[in-house]
Amino acid sequence: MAKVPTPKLDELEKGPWPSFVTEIKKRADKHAACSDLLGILERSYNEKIGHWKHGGIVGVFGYGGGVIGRYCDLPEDFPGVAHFHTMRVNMPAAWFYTSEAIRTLCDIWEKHGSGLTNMHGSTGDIIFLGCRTEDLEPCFAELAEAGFDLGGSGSDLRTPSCCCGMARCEWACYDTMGFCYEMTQHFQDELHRPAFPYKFKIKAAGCPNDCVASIARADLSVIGNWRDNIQIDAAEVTNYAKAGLDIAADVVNNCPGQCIRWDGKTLTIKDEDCKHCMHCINVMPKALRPGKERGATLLLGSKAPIMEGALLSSVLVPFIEMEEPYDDIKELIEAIWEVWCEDGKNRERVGEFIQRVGMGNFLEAIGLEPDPNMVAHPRENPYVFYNLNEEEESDE
Amino acid sequence: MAKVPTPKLDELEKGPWPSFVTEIKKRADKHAACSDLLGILERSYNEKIGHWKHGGIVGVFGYGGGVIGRYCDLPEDFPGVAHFHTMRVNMPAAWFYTSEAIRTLCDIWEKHGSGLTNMHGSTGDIIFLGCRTEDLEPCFAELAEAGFDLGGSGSDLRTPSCCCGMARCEWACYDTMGFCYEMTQHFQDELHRPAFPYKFKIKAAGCPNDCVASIARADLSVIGNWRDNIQIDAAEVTNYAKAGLDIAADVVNNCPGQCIRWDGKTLTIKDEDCKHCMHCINVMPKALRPGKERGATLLLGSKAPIMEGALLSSVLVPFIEMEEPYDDIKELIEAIWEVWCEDGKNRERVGEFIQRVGMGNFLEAIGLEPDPNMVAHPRENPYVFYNLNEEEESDE
Amino acid sequence: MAEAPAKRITDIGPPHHKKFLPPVILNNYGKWKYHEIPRPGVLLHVGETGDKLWSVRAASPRLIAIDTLRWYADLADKYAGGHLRFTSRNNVEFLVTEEKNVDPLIAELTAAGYPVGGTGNAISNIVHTQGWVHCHSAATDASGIVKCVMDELTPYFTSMKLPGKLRIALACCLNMCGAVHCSDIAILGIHRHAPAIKHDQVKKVCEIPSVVAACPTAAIRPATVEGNASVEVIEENCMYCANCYTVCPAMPLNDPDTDGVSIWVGGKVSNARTEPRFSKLAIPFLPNNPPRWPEVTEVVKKLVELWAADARKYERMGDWIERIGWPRFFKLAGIEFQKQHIDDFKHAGLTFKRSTHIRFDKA
Amino acid sequence: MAEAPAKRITDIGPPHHKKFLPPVILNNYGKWKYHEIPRPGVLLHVGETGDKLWSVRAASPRLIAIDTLRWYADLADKYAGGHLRFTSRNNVEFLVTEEKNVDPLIAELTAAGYPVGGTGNAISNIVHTQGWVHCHSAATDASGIVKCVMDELTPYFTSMKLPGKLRIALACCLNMCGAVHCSDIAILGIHRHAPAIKHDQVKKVCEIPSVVAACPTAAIRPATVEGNASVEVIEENCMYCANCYTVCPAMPLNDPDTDGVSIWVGGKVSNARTEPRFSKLAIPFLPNNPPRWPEVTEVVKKLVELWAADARKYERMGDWIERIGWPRFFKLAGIEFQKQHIDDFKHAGLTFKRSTHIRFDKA
Ligand code: SRM
Ligand code: SRM
Ligand code: SRM
Ligand code: SRM
Ligand code: SF4
Ligand code: SF4
Ligand code: SF4
Ligand code: SF4
Ligand code: SF4
Ligand code: SF4
Ligand code: SF4
Ligand code: SF4
Repeated sequence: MAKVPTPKLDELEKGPWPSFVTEIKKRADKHAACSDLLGILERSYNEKIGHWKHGGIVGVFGYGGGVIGRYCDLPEDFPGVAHFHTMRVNMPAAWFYTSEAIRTLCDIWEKHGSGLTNMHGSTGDIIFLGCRTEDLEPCFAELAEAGFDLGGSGSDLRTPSCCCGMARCEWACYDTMGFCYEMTQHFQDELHRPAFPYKFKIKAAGCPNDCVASIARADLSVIGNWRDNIQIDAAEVTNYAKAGLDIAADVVNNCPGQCIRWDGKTLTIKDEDCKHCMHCINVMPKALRPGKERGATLLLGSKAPIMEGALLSSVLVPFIEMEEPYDDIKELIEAIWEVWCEDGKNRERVGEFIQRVGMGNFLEAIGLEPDPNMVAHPRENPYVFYNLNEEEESDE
Repeated sequence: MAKVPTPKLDELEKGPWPSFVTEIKKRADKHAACSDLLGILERSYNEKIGHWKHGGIVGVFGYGGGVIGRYCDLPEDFPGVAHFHTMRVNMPAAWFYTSEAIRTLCDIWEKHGSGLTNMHGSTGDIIFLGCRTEDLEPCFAELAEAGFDLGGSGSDLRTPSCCCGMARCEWACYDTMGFCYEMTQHFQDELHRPAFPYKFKIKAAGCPNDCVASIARADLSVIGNWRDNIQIDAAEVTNYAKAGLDIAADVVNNCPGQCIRWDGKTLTIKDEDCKHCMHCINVMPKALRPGKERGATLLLGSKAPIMEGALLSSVLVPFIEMEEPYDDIKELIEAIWEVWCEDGKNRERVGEFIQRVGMGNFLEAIGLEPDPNMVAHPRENPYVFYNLNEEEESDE
Repeated sequence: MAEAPAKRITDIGPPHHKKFLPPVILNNYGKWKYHEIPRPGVLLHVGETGDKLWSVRAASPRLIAIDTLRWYADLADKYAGGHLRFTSRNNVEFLVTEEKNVDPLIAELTAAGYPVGGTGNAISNIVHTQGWVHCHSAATDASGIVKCVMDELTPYFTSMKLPGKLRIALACCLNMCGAVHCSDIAILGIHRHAPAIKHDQVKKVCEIPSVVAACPTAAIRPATVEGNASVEVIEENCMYCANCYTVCPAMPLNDPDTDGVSIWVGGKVSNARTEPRFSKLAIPFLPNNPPRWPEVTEVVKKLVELWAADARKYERMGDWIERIGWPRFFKLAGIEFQKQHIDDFKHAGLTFKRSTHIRFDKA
Repeated sequence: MAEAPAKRITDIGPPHHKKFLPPVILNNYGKWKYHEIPRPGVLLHVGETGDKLWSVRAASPRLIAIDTLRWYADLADKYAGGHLRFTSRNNVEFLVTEEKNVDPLIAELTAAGYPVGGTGNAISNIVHTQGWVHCHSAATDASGIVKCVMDELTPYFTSMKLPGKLRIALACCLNMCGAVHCSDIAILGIHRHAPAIKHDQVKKVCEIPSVVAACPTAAIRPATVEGNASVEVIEENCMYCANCYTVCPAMPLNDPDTDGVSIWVGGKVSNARTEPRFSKLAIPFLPNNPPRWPEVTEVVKKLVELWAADARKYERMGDWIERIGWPRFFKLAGIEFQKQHIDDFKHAGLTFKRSTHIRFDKA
């Protein structure tokens, strides 16, 4: 229990949804951090303000990322949370575990910290919530012994994440988990030792449903796609229709490519007009499947609002085949990093960087040709740059 | 004829479209300005460059606008166009003339200038093309005698213009010509004596077809609209269907409000979903007409690209009844001018000004309430201003 | 300026339009019932009373001599009770109340080289500007290109066989006099070199702070050059808009070798079906090739015919492109997609493709 | 930082996932054929071979004690061959290969207070952040509001009766950890006062040029205050984003009276049917009213039910609003449209209504 009464927090144990307060209470008798967390949180609930101090540079030896330092501003009243750092532990791809792995993590975290976790953080890491400075290094050592490593924080590559893809989904157009793992391993140095202008996130989704929200929150969004024709199982189409699916209303009318026809008997798709939105496949998973020539669309630059306003990732490579060990993608990523590290400003995400230097210039710098699929539409303003002097020179 | 051979320009007398070269040639023997215009233009055609100098402040007494000064850079070679100013003569609303009025204008312009015109300039004025400085004032005096006045130029109210509206169109939702005339007369001082941060244009279209392109090129776009139901003549609908109009394909499927139904016999419109796009009415002018509660939508701020990029006008007042003498609109215009003149930067159009100070602040300043019809959608970025200090103060 | 004459009439505004309206209009003002287009170039408006008005629309080069204007007046007297008007796209219209006058009027106009048309689903006159005829700022001529392009497109003016209206406009520099930025096809004069600065004159003829403030991309800064208080232009930040030249004559951009035109497509103004929208860049540069600008006429004609062949009924150029998608438009038009097509001004990010809604070329 | 131990293992990355995958997945990896949702919270995936996998999804508060994690492990052993996973929205999933285990597992989860659901056309878990539990930057709590809102919405988690998926997310400050900005409904903590500057500390703990550069609206400039090298904030240019605070601890914005939450609607991430899009501001401010935030829960529930009642099948919140139009949305939701709703940041002009496509309230 908390050392102080927590009438406000107790209110949050009511209701059908599982309660984080209950979770903290489960540990309140076992770890001072947990009882003091209840105390300080109750105080926040009374005062309507947080009680955590700004940042604090702590970490494990040789790494620049993976730990978020946190101290409370009432250490006398709540010494248990005087230090309350978090460790970001790199999760296994798509968050698959065995009970054994879970227990291993629990044992380590019981020994070295509060025993509270986030499963998982918004970037995808296992969050060990509440660690004292002196426990960081031993905890890290035991994690490493057990085969776990830290994730990213600060201006580094952040922990890549992915949807369950081929492991548990019939629509995965490439091996999201294999790709995620390979990137994470290949860029270990970039992940642990911040050397970028700002953070860089990679998220991998197996198809345009984008179940890891990669297009909204990854500097590099890798979204599975196919470039041939949707596979149709005519018999299953009939079954859906018989089972009562209103194919005209539910499928045809919702197709953004306006390319599906259904005459009551046969469903045909004009695939060159298909926008690969997934809707028809989503509605009839037994009858329709992505094509066989599969790969991914690479998109670049999404991020949260600060400072130039939020961005969605935009198309960089309309289609790429996804073959281990993904050397072409690694090279592309490295080319992007090189240009961005060279010319990016401090705390400038790659999406903002591109807007500042211009997509055309950026493409030139990373060695990609402009493609009309990169734009929703060509420019509307007539402010077009030329480099006639240079062009003439290079003509010589 | 031109004093020099014009082989290049002569090429432009070929072909089915009427030729401006032919027009100039019609006068080449009659006025030195015209033969020298041919000469200097031929030179431009050879050299691929214009031969006019930058600006020049000339005008008529007491006016700051209405004349564009123009001198050529080859006065020795082409003395006829050494001075080649234009006078912007305010056209009658919607460009209606009698043959007599046309002849009057021709006579005056023959006497005082080159005899070349633009019927009309892009803002709508009658353009007298090619006047010497010393002819400006006498020409102006004769025009005034004949009942004509100059239009705008510089940082003033520009000559308001309008579609033919009620004079020749069944869809006019208000009297565009009457409105245009009234504004022009009421704001004579603002039209002739530049006192704004930059130009201000008013264009009046009778319905959302916007036949004067007001939404693209008027600081204030006044576009006719109705707020009740489209008038349907069921018999005429049947006639269109009988005559072969494919109402489902041509009308229903193109309705952006998705609010028309056609069962093969009866056409019904769910008017609360109608977006007032005009399409159905355009296709079936005998059967459908705008409603009876007519007025206009006021939109603000369109302009050409320089400098912040082109703008389209955006909704300021979703619907207003249009009643002579339009006092409410005059007041609104004056309120806009007041705020803009107070805080606008030099050469800042009102549309750019609004973007700089914020639409919300602008509305407060001119005394209009925010309305969801003013936006395509609410803001996406979380950069929201509050003025709690002020609010608290004003609460006291 | 001349000295003020003793008794001056000023601030009278234009004549009241009612003085110029024909009786049929005065009687049916606000009471028209419907219209028809009995033949290309002729609008028949019918009033509630049954009154009829035939408006006959003829092409105009816009730049017209008073000789032609007087001839118009004569035609108006002969066929239209002395009544005529001009349209918002600079065509002339004769307001005829007697049906029998329609055909002879058309015959006379046509014979004189003024085609009749521009109504309904047609290409109307090209809205345009001054060019080398009058403006100091022009990166290309206006009337000349218009003549050449319309020579090619006259058949689409005199008929009504297109899927919808198609509006072409031309502006000779980025000031874009006219609604060029919202046209189905826009022809726009452009420079491609930074201003040549006459350093000895800047201080004399320009206000340096205004010049600096005039640059949309902040490419200009004050500088002392060869002892003169002047400005310098950071060339890689200059996109040749010529706004500096507008406020400062000592910074001209005109250049015979690098000036030319760009082609923009897919804009519209009307609210019919889809909302008004800006034109987008199709071709970044075509050379100034007077007197007939063959590259420009060819491409405009090609674009018109591409659209005419593939668009659905009522589908404006931009609606058609939206439907087929920009990648396919570029492919069909045979236009290479280049760096210049990708926006890099203020709102650039919003024009990027922010989804996987991609159409792949199927093998 | 601690001293380095003698033999350190570093840079090993996460364990390879194949070590954790159950045999049924290893055997069907990339060879799943289709799926069904036999009941809310249960996904049945069927492989080409006919193999079957039932994934049972249960709600999670995300902040979980190891006690609960160990219980999950026990459940996994008991029903799922020791295999479990977490989803991208922080639910837990048990990977069951024997159909008979499904119902008992669900019964045990439910009995323990962990509802099973979140599949298909449902409301899944709320993606959220740290709030007062851990972050210095929070303008509101995270877990607390999430608990209160989901208490109201649990019936939509455990059933599949909504028109489409509805994704809610919460972020406790404008940094927006999580994809809040593209959610059907987003709950966002906001400040409403400019930073309180501790002038005696700025110089010591912050880099003044970085602080100045950090402000999106250029509201900060260097200044000497009370003899200290510090900064000043032009208050009318400050919109309380707290980016200055992120780079400078001496500029806190937290304030018990004026902090609170804003509500955003209509964003989405998937490419299904329509393109991904940002959420838009629905309610500029609701007070922090712990422990149960009644104003927030009420409004979120109302918005969900408004949408549920009126949207067409598959229509996400934003698609629905697009169809009915924002004015009608505001009217139906009973939300007053205010100054704050109108964008006034960089791209503001593009969000204005640039057409006459207006729907009027008919009498
Ligand atoms: C823990 C976590 C929230 C959570 O509860 O899940 C988190 C917590 C913090 N984030 Fe975040 N971010 C977390 C995922 C995100 C995401 C989502 C994502 O990665 O998918 C985003 C939005 C996507 C993006 O990157 O744009 C995100 C956007 C930010 C930003 C804004 C970045 C920007 O460019 O606008 C900041 C500000 C900064 O970096 O200074 C930030 C900063 C922070 C800091 C470090 C606070 C700060 O100002 O220094 C927070 C530490 C909180 C604490 O005390 O623990 N966090 N942050 C997430 C990381 C857990 C993990 O590793 O799994
Ligand atoms: C004559 C005319 C073009 C034509 O051939 O029809 C014209 C000609 C000039 N315009 Fe224009 N504009 C003309 C209609 C327009 C329009 C269209 C309209 O009014 O509907 C526009 C676009 C709409 C708008 O206002 O944004 C237009 C946008 C400009 C601009 C850009 C303004 C801006 O805010 O971006 C400039 C630059 C300036 O004002 O310094 C400009 C400047 C000029 C100047 C005065 C050149 C200059 O830099 O000083 C041109 C004088 C040319 C000459 O030598 O005769 N003109 N100008 C049009 C006026 C005739 C008339 O009075 O009827
Ligand atoms: C005469 C004129 C108004 C004037 O006061 O001068 C006019 C007159 C009519 N317009 Fe227009 N429009 C005129 C310029 C415009 C413009 C402005 C422009 O082109 O710069 C537009 C906006 C163009 C745009 O969107 O870019 C315009 C968009 C329309 C539309 C919508 C067309 C569409 O589908 O987008 C209609 C409806 C229709 O034609 O079905 C229309 C319909 C009409 C009707 C049928 C109205 C009526 O009932 O009398 C008139 C005959 C149209 C015809 O020519 O087929 N008028 N009309 C203008 C003739 C210009 C010319 O010489 O060609
Ligand atoms: C398990 C999970 C992936 C993972 O690796 O963790 C997943 C799994 C599936 N998703 Fe998803 N999606 C998951 C997060 C997402 C997200 C991301 C998010 O919510 O942050 C999205 C994007 C949401 C958005 O647009 O804002 C997402 C958008 C979809 C869609 C598109 C829905 C739409 O109509 O917009 C589908 C298709 C469908 O459901 O018809 C889909 C379909 C599916 C299918 C049916 C795929 C399959 O064949 O197995 C899976 C079961 C869906 C279900 O729950 O009904 N999944 N799915 C995630 C479960 C999260 C949860 O606990 O609720
Ligand atoms: S993103 Fe596609 S492949 Fe990945 S889980 Fe979602 S639906 Fe399956
Ligand atoms: S994937 Fe989308 S665009 Fe393609 S056919 Fe299916 S519904 Fe249409
Ligand atoms: S804008 Fe409307 S009212 Fe005016 S002429 Fe065009 S169609 Fe007629
Ligand atoms: S005016 Fe337009 S939106 Fe209204 S019913 Fe007609 S076609 Fe539909
Ligand atoms: S577009 Fe430019 S060059 Fe042409 S008339 Fe207008 S200002 Fe002059
Ligand atoms: S031409 Fe335009 S971009 Fe170049 S310096 Fe002048 S104002 Fe700046
Ligand atoms: S959203 Fe803000 S307050 Fe919440 S965890 Fe992220 S940085 Fe901290
Ligand atoms: S809170 Fe944001 S807007 Fe205000 S001063 Fe700080 S950085 Fe600038």
